[in-house]
Amino acid sequence: MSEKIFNIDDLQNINVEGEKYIILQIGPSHPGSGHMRIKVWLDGDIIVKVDPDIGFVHRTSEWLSERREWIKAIPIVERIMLPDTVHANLAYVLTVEKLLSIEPPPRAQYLRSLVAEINRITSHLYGIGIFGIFLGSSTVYMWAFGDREPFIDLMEMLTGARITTSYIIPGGVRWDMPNGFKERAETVLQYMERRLKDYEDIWVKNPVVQARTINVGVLKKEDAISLGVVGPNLRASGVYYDTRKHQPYAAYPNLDFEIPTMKNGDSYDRLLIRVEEIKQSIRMIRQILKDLPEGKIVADQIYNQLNPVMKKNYEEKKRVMFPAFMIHMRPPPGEATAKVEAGRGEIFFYIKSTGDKYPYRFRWVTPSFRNLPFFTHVAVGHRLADLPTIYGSIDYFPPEADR
Amino acid sequence: MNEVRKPRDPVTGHVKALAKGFKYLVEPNRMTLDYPAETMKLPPNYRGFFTVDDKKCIGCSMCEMVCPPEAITMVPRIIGEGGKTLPAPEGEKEAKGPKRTKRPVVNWGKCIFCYFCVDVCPVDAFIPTQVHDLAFEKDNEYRPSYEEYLKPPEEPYKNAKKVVSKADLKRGVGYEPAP
Amino acid sequence: MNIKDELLKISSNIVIDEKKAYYKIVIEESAKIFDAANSLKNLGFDHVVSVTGVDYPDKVEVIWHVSSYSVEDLKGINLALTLPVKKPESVNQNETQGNLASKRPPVTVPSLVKIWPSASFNEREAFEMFGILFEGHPDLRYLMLPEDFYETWPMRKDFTYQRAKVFIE
Amino acid sequence: MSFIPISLIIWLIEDLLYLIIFPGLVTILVLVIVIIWLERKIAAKVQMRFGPLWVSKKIGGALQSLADLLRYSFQEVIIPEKADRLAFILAPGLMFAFATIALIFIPVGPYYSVLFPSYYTILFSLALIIITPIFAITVGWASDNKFSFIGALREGFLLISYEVPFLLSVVSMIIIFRTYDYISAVQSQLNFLPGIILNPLAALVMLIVMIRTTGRFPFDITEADSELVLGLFTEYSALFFGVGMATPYVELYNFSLIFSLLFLGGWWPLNINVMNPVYGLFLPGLVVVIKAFIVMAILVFLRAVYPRYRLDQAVRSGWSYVLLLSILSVILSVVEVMFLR
Repeated sequence: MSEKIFNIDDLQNINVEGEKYIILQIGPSHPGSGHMRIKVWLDGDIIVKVDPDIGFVHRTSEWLSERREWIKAIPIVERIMLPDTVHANLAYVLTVEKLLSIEPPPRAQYLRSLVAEINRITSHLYGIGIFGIFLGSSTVYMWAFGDREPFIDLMEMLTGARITTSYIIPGGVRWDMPNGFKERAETVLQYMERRLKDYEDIWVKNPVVQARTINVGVLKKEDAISLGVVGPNLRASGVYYDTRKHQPYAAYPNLDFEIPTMKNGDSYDRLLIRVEEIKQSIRMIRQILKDLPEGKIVADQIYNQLNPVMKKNYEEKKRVMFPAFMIHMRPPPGEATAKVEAGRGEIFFYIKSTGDKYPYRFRWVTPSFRNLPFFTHVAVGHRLADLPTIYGSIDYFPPEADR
Repeated sequence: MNEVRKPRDPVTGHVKALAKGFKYLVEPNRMTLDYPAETMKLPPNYRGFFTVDDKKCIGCSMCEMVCPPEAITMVPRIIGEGGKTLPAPEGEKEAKGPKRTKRPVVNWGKCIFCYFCVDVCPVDAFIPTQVHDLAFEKDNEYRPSYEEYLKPPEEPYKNAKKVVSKADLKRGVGYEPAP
Repeated sequence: MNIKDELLKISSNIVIDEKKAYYKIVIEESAKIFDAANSLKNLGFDHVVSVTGVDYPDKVEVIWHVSSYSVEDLKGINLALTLPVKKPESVNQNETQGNLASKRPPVTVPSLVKIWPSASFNEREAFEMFGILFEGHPDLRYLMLPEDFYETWPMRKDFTYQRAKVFIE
Repeated sequence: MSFIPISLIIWLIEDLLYLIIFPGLVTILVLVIVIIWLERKIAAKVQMRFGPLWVSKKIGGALQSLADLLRYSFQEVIIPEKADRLAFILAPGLMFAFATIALIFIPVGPYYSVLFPSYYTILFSLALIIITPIFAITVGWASDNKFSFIGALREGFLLISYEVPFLLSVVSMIIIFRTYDYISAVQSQLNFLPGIILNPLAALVMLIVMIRTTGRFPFDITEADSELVLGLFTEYSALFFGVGMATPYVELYNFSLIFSLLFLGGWWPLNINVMNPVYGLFLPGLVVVIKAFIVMAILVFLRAVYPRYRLDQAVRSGWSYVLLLSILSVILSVVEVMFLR
């Protein structure tokens, strides 16, 4: 019902405020915008032009990583993608492994996919929670953040830390799966499936939510492709693309899962698709737990460099310690790119190494940065109250977009 | 699979939403923890505060090199009898004696608990603990001296009930006393 | 459709490494970048993933990483469309130190926003970090950096900085 | 002094006591504090968490809203430089005042009559209740902030679109009871059916309008915090903010009293006609306030279930569905009166 009233091109010259337009600065510290300023030109209640002004949480991750050893980029990269750390860690390590041409053993591949899928569920629940409070429903916010806890407990049990796990290292993973993990994971998955039914009534089928999200922020298929949006927002507009299927990595080639896609690409589809993806992730975690191969959890090039104390530790406590190679890692000169499908979309890495102790060029693009065109192109013509809906439906996370 | 969207029917939607809200109003379930009285029992490999074993450490400063936020600094020490080290007198820092060595000290204000140092130590000299909720009042407390750093950190709420979260199927997250 | 000879039609200088899924095509002069981009778009590369620069002592390499959402067998490829550009020598040599733009002048490159709309935000970031002026970009403003970093091109290798004393030292 | 009759003085003191103690200020403050605490406790319970707890742990944090009130009264008063000073200071006070004045004409028992017995109490109370939103708009206008200005516009839109249905639903009840006075309305309910059965449509419209005017979810549009920081009260601090935030709850108390008088049969089980303060006012008053409290609890429970509507959706449904429902309720009551009598 809120079709496009204005054409973006002839509005470029609006920047003066008068009786006709109000310039509203939904500022860096505003309950509805996170750490970014959204300059909105309002004609009454209708949005005429939106100019997102990002960069308030720009933490120069690229600049820092170009002046540090290779292993030290893992904590930097994780703290940028905070609710979805494992995918950032995985993307960086895949690129470094391409430079070093190391292949992790199958058990490590499966453990990587396991942690990635658990993190996808926590990232989607984080997105649903934020979407809920932007629409005003504090119950969905509290439920979503509460339901993240059992999955974060699983991560804690497996990796020792709640969110910034630094679990994946070039060549494999750092800890093996403790015993008792499989049963615990099974109860958590069944708990989540039961909870998804409760979300149906309070969130997905709630008439007020449907009224607020159906036909709001419609992004047609061709626009989604030409604007280059990513992740669930892309699939909600009907584009059949998922990096796990089309550029497979870790254990995804031998996991069977579907990619849910929707037709009309409005906020309600973006809401539905996240619930579907949680179900797919639960299905994948079950497959991983069922056929987890035996064997080493770190590549041989690294295992042979462990000294006797470290080898004893590896045999007894299944804990991978770092040989000196980890600090003085000097990948041969070359360039590598890698893509990983994070919860919010795909992360892209491009690293150029000149055989030095530090990477020569460290470039990476996060999903939220590529979802920015939603503000400039999709939000125009809607009402002011639709801006938080669109912001919540694309699961935008300012620190991740600013890098 | 293309999800076909079910038509909107507001009436049953309202009734179901209110019923679900009422169901959770009446059912006795709780997700949050009464923190100081109950604390979670953490898994064995939880990455909390850690100290160094004075005798085992060989002063190779690998941990100082690998620490991403550069939180570890090496302190000059002298090896006393029985392997324990004594503070090195300031004056003769340059003198190269067989007894001179270095020990790591962690600045808790910078540490991010990634355990790179614990994993890189060739002699596995770090002793991890599961204490994670320490609070420091004064400014110099989170930059301990070597002697303070050696004392293992102790739990702030020792007499709290230890609980483990159980993903109870019927009643939500819930907690039960730790085994 | 064999990707190798498709790219060869566009430009001879190509680097392809199947095992590492690394594809690179180099365009020598900036005049030819526009129709190279057009033919890539007709080939099926329909959106830009990232635009960045790589700073060398004598030249700046501008890289557009393009990929495809619609064409089936291009979905697995991230093609690096690179354009090396010579750095104009700085106007006043005698300037001693500091990040003055006159000492490190920006390079100018044609903008590809008209072909790939998804490149608009990426190009703004490459502009403020590397000093690459994209001609024809409708809205080339600073995106993330605050005022005191204007025209200092912080991601270039010759960016001088003092190491700030960390507060919890 | 001596020639003024003693009964006049007693009568004056008696009325002052009603105003201040029972249906007046003290009950309002107690109920507002309890209902704010109850709202946060219900929302917490549905969201599987504790809710306010630490202020007075043994009684479940019941004194939390009192602690908030104290906190507000000690905060520093910040008045923006370009704000319209007089309106900025007076508006919240007037808003709270007019919300409480409306209670004069809402009787909680047959004996209740403040200042002068009148037979038009329904009309007086409605007139006073409708004035409160006007001061809400001045609050938004006076604080010279774009967000509160938009909040004031929204309050204006919603105020107009939900006034007509509100009055029509009360008119349809007046038609059935054929009186302008709550006491006789309740009398006729006592010896016949309670209002909600007589005209359920009017009850539904009244509920919807109650949710709208007091800004409960899903109509929390003027203080929509994810769009306009705090809506009307963005620039306010200290006691002004406390009073401003408490006014919707006082309005909620008024509306629930009117709802229980007109639709739930007032002091329905106790069929008294005794004219003395204890039986004629205190006992029936207790029944009415308990019914009003239940209605408030139901409205407050909606916060845990619903997000909020958009402004244009609320205004559009105001002028279409709710208006249609209220017209139908008037027709229903006319048909009832014609055939049943």
